[in-house]
Amino acid sequence: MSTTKMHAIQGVNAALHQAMAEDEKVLVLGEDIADPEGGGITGAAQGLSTKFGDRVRSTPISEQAIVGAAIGAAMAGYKPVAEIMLMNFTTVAMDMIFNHAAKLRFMSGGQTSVPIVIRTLTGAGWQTAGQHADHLEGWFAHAAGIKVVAPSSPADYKGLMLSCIQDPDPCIFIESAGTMFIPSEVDDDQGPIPLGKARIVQEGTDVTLVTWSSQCIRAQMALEGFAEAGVSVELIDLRTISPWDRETVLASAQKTGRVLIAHEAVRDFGPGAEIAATINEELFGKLKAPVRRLGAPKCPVPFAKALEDAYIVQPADMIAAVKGLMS
Amino acid sequence: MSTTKMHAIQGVNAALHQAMAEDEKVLVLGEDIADPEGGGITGAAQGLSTKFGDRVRSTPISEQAIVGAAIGAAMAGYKPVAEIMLMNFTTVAMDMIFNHAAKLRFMSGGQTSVPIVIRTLTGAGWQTAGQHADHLEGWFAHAAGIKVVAPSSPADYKGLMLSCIQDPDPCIFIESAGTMFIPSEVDDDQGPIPLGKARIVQEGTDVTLVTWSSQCIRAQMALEGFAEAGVSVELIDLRTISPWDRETVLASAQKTGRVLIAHEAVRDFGPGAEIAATINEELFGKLKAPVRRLGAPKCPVPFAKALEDAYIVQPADMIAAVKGLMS
Amino acid sequence: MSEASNAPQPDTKALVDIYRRMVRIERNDDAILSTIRKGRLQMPYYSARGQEVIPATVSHFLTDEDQICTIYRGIQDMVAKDMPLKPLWAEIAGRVDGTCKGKGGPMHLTHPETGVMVTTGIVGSSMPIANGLAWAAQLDGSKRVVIAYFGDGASNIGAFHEAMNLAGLWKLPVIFVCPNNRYAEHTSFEKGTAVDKISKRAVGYGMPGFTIDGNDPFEMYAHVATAIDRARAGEGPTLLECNTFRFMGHVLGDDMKYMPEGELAKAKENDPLPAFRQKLLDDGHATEAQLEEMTQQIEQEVAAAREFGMASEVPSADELRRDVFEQEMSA
Amino acid sequence: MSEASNAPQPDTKALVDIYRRMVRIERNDDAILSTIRKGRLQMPYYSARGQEVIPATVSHFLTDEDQICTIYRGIQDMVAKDMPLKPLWAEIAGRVDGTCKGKGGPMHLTHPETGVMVTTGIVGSSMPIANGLAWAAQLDGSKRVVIAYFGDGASNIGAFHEAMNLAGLWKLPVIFVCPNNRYAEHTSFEKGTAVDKISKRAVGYGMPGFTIDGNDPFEMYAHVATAIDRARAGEGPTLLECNTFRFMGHVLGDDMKYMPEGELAKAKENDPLPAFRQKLLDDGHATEAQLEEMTQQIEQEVAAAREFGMASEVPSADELRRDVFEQEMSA
Ligand SMILES: Cc1ncc(C[n+]2csc(CCOP(=O)(O)OP(=O)(O)O)c2C)c(N)n1
Ligand SMILES: Cc1ncc(C[n+]2csc(CCOP(=O)(O)OP(=O)(O)O)c2C)c(N)n1
Ligand SMILES: [Mg+2]
Ligand SMILES: [Mg+2]
Repeated sequence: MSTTKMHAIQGVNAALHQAMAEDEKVLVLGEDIADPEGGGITGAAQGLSTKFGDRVRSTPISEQAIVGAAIGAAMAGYKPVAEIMLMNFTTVAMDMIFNHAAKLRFMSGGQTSVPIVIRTLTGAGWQTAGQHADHLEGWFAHAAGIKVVAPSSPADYKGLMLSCIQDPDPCIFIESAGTMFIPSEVDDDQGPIPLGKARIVQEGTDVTLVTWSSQCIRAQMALEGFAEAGVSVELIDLRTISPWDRETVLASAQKTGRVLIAHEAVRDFGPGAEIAATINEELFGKLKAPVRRLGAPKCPVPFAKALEDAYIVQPADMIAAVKGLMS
Repeated sequence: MSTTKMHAIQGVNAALHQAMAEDEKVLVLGEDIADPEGGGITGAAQGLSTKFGDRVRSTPISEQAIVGAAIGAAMAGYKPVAEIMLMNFTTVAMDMIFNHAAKLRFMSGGQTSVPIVIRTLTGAGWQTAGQHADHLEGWFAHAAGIKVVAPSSPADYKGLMLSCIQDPDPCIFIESAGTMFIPSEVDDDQGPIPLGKARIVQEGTDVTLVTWSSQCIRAQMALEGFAEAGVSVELIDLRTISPWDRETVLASAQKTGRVLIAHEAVRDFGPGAEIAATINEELFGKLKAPVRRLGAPKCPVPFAKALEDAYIVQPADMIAAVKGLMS
Repeated sequence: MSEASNAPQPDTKALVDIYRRMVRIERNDDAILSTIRKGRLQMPYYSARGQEVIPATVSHFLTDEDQICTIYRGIQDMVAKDMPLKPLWAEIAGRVDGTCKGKGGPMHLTHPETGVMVTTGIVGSSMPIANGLAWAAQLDGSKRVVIAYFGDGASNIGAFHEAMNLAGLWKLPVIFVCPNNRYAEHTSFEKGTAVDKISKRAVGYGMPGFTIDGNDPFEMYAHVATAIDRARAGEGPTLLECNTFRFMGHVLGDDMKYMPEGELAKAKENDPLPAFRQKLLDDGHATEAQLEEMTQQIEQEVAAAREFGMASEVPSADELRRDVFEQEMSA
Repeated sequence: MSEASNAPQPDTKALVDIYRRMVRIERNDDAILSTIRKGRLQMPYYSARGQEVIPATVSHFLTDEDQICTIYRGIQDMVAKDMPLKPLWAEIAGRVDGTCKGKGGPMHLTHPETGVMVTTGIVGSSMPIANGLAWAAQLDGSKRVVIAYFGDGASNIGAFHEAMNLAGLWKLPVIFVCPNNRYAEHTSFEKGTAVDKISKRAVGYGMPGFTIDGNDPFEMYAHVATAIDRARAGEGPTLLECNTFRFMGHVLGDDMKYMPEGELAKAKENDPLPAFRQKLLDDGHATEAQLEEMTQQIEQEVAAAREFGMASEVPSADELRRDVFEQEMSA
């Protein structure tokens, strides 16, 4: 099988090209998204408008109008993929996402549906400071009626995007800075990867490390450190945050008896809490150590490089936490 | 000491009157908030504009402009209390709340501050269906830089509102339908009640029940049922969700060894998860049963009365869960 | 804004059709009010009594293919669009035979078969979604149009602005219909809006905008006809501000104390229903007997719908797991 | 929009002051660009090269009491307002002596002492907050005014609309200053905006609106003078759309491929700095020597500031616990 080495965003681009070619109902919209404007902030949509014309539209800076247009078109049979340039800007479209996209199927008793994908970029590491880097997957995971997907590898970017587009319900697809730098081989015929299924990146027996998105990349950077410390870590990339793959996580936790959860989002009231609470509930008395969580401190993302580095959970923090679980 | 019997909203009203009289920097704004318009949807601001004139302003239906005006005035030395009529409408002002109000102190390195209070009504029970009743305290508790307060008793409504107004940082103050119906005596000189401190509603030895807002009221409706089942329940009203009173909760959990958390918000990825995860982490091996959580199912708030009743965690659900913890 | 004499004029058939829709709205509204007052329905009810001309005239021009997005005060828009009343009543009663199986209720009534796509409780939100439906129509190469209903108060919220700009820019086949009933909850138009006519905002979006007497079926007819022609011809959106009044206040139970003395009484003098009825008779478009028969038929339809709705079953709690996603959630 | 002959006219002192502010902006911008290019600063940088006249003229009328809310492309607005450059440089370098202790960075620079209240990275958000500062001025009975800077692209977002309406309604002492540089990131004004002039939107908010040549200090002077007088007199807000161009594209590194051939070159022919310099000399407002001396002083100030900023210390991780709330968070 032939493969191509690509970056995360190229995975998205490949998925969009494939989906638009296969299904003429797929639309793409967002700020700067058409080719004359560069195919979006990361170029994820490059080539689409040239190939698919009017099905790809650059928009004004009007996130409510963008998501609203996507919702309406979706209700009329289209499958729009809307880019909200950065995740912090979902806050100006939150009514459309939370009160409408996510609820219309239920509120209409199943008469209407909103098969949209909202692609959005985020993540610390680029010194973009307080308003451009928050990981808000916890908010969306708390909301009913929307799926939350946060890939880490180029292949997953492609395969999960294909699934999001095919999905009959709204999905938010998080593209994080920390996942953008390491290219890897992707099967040329990489197809959809099912939503709600985690990926075991490395098997292990001592500690289960649950991560996703940028922290799965950082966890991979810590793998050597785990080995050096003599700890066998089972690394899980959750891939879909909501609905999350309880079975895979619980099976691993049952096997290892020790769990660390690491995400880029703020730790307090963050998505890791749900996973920790569930593991504790389901495996009460069967764990060898308390479930630990690593996440950002409860402050806005800082600008200064030194502060930004301290803000992000680093591979070293994971190594220390894993050692802590063993002692 | 003289007391007055009052409802929750009267507690808010009393606090607003007192704060505006004591501090001329306190402002009140929101839709319909002035007396000619009725003092707000619940009448919480009644009498204020008549007494304090231009310091109280009815606004257009422009939640971003409302919160923005509050932020700016706060940065210039005022203490605005803004009403966002219903909590679901915070979604249209989420940028102002999350990216600005909550972050400006940090992003400015402490040069500016945003001492605002956002009052907002929510809660199921009035058959207002999918877009008018969500409990979103979990979102705000996940955000850095904003305090989240959710009282249950009329006295707490007054005392916590006084504290929110005095607080040097932004607070969101949640007024929930389920707390609106049972009047109780409030000291006429009820002063500020500290933020971040829980209230032990009833002491007990078998099970710790952590609740707040409407579910603290429903928990009180279950007290007899707990007693009938022969379970001694320690009922905690958390009052402030962020920052939450870890000490009180952990001390109680340590004492009873069994914890149930009940909130009106959706259970999945909800605020109860943080509390459960923390208790498990801190009291690993010391609990007699897994920490259990009760919350709404993961669906929008339904309209039909029967569905709405099934959606809300009821006193009977708490009684069943408490019994489950004992067996 | 008065029209030139070459403006589209309604014929007898059109006038009677508009009147029929008005009566259907009013009789249905009356039945809802009395059922709530008898304690047989629990729901927050936002009557549009007094505003009938607007959706009646708009709907006269619409087919089932054409779509509307409306608001909590939107039952008149659905009834005008000939949405069947039985599932409407079952829905407001919260029953399984409701359009939304009782899950949505009056504030989220939906009925795609007759083009009722969205009913929203969030001020301003009907407009961005209407754009999307109109975008689909445009992409389909279809002639269908979309109506976005919204209130005067909603014209001050951000979603209005973003939606108007996008519609103007993309020349979407959408008509923004604003019944300006002078109040947003308890706040008067003047206290919330920095301009005397909402239609003046249209210029900022490159689209035509008109302020119309929304209680005058003739003026409404002319403007709606033009706007719909424009939209169907691919020439883009129009903003219609239709002046009117809500006779029942914001929500049932509203004491309307916030209104100046006499304002309501004066507005009621301009009740469009009796006036239009008289006009039809005076100008020989219909006879008393015809209108009486029409009214009776409608009353029967409403009565049957009410009976159907109230007799329908209460949904089971399992419904909470259905329609969250296409795939049912596990128990 | 050209002004009548009785429009306010700048005298020599005013002209030289405006020019000084322009040079301060440009010299500082140049230093930032070269420092980044040398790899000595890491930051996303949104140069406003080409737009200098706008903040220079606006700031000429402002005192330290007057306040501004600006955007990511806002350093020129601060420099024009005579914010001290040392803490500015320390901030963009992410150091402890920065205005924000290195926490905010270039996109959130703040300096209340000189009235720089908010710098925001969220399009449109400067406006609602500026209203609040202006509301405070109004309540204080003060004569201070607030400037809300925002881009042409921002005029299509909801916050613009809500803020404009509230300001018009409450007659707030705020001036909405929009450098229309024809692009929002890579999307042209025409592709994003359904109207040819943003100033036309002012009518929808009951406030005056003007489209000005933002590269012409004389035209700017007249309009800003009038708008500020109006605001100080309690007569309410004004919208000033100031046509200009961003010579460096959106963010440093922008290849500007999205621009039509020749557009940038043509815009650069209209570079306001050399043109205004020549005008000052031609009309005898200043001599070469005077302007040279002014420029040198500014260059020295910038160089010292850069040195100061780069020499300042890196903040410690403890800072993450400070300034979240007034009370420090526990470790
Ligand atoms: C975003 C938002 N803010 C506030 C409300 C509360 N609210 C419901 S109806 C209403 C008044 C709307 O007035 P208008 O747009 O004139 O419509 P009308 O009710 O007069 O038909 C308000 C403020 C809401 N539903 N959504
Ligand atoms: C709500 C929001 N949406 C999108 C962005 C991304 N963004 C940053 S700058 C920009 C363009 C703004 O253009 P304009 O308002 O014309 O200002 P200019 O950059 O030209 O000065 C965009 C889309 C943002 N920061 N905030
Ligand atoms: Mg109205
Ligand atoms: Mg621009």
